[in-house]
Amino acid sequence: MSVRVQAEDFDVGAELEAMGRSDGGIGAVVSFVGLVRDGAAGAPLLALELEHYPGMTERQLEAAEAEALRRWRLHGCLIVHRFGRLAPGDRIVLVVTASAHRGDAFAACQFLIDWLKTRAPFWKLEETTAESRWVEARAEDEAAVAGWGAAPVV
Amino acid sequence: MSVRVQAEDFDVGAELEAMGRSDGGIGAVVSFVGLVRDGAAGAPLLALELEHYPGMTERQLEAAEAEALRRWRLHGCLIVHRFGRLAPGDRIVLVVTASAHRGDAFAACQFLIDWLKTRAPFWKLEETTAESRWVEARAEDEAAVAGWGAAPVV
Amino acid sequence: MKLLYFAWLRTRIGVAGEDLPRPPEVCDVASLLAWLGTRGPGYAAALSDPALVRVAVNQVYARADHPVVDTDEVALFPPVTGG
Amino acid sequence: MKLLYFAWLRTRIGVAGEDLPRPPEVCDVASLLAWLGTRGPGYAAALSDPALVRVAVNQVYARADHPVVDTDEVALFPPVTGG
Repeated sequence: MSVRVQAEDFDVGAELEAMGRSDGGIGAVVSFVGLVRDGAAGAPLLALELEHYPGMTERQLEAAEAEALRRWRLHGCLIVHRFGRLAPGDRIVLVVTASAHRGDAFAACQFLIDWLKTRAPFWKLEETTAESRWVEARAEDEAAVAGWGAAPVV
Repeated sequence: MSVRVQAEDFDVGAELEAMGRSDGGIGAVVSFVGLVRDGAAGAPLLALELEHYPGMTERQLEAAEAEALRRWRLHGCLIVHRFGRLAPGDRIVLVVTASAHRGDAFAACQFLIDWLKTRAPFWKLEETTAESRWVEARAEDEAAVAGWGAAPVV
Repeated sequence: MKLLYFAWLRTRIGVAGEDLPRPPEVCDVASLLAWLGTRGPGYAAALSDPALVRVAVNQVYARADHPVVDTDEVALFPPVTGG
Repeated sequence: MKLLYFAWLRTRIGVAGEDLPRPPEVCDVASLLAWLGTRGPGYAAALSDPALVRVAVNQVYARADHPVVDTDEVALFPPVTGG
């Protein structure tokens, strides 16, 4: 059960391997990797600058993890989120969940990324060949987290 | 888009890396790894023997993949399933899906493993310190795939 | 017909597969299973609970009324447990 | 009060944060935002659409009626877009 907020990249294979080996009762490991996607902005993307709120970020991610552990039977849980300047195709975020059977791991992983997208204080600045533009929040993301019955952020 | 049925282990990190790099429009990569779980049988597990039906296995997995591609907007899809003799903690199966946004990748990944668990002709023989026992199908697995509106197997 | 047996159906019947001439009364999956059940105690034990027998004809899942012809590959197996 | 601004709220206001003495009329989040909006055109522009302003008091999301005291760390930012 851990949360890391860092500028450096992470090693997905090593994280999944460590999670799977941490507990003989694990039958299912689900992961989500978020990547810097090109094509979202109108012009070709040069870089993505990820700003965050140190301190509050960790608190929010730890709260999300605690909520997931309360809701599902998890044998393991990991959230790693990067900040700083990233290039197209770079990894941004990793969420890993582990459980005896797959239902818990899938639900918890999806819950965590839905929560993170709408609660964790990160902001994306897209630098394209045309301009620098703050990414706007997606209404779908708020709808997704509302589907879990999570209290709205005012 | 590919399906592999093999005795050898697979490299999850390399597969996820390759998937993420295959297409600049990918923003979300979801994976499921199934592991040989100890504790399911009454006595300590020594090994799991995975039998399959060569030919039909590949056909079923390819049909599942085609159905996932029909239902969701995917930029990539991979299923790797092992057969033969495995030890506790060993990887059995990998399902990876990639899409622009996370909803498609999550749904497709869960659909594929639900389908695979109830349609792909694999059978598990558990060897414990006490006995050798064929694993019985779980009613929850049939319920899970029925939830996707997939036709029942007679 | 080419017949294939998997998992505990295989261990109960005692062979992984066999080539058998199709008798005239076998025309579909249901009549094939009924006939196989008469071939010996291993077959009878393997097929005693029809709810636990899945059938694939030429590697595609088949229902009880699916036709069976001489050139078919017919596989019998219990509910699958992969993944 | 310690004030922190993030993303386009930071760029519009022009600083990442500041320590400001709390005026007597500021007692909660709503009165803080109203007062900040009068501090200049950058503040007014940043706070013009209240639907786009999120507030955290001591690193926890806070509603309009949440109290604000001298020792608080209050952060203002737009809807988050991580992940």
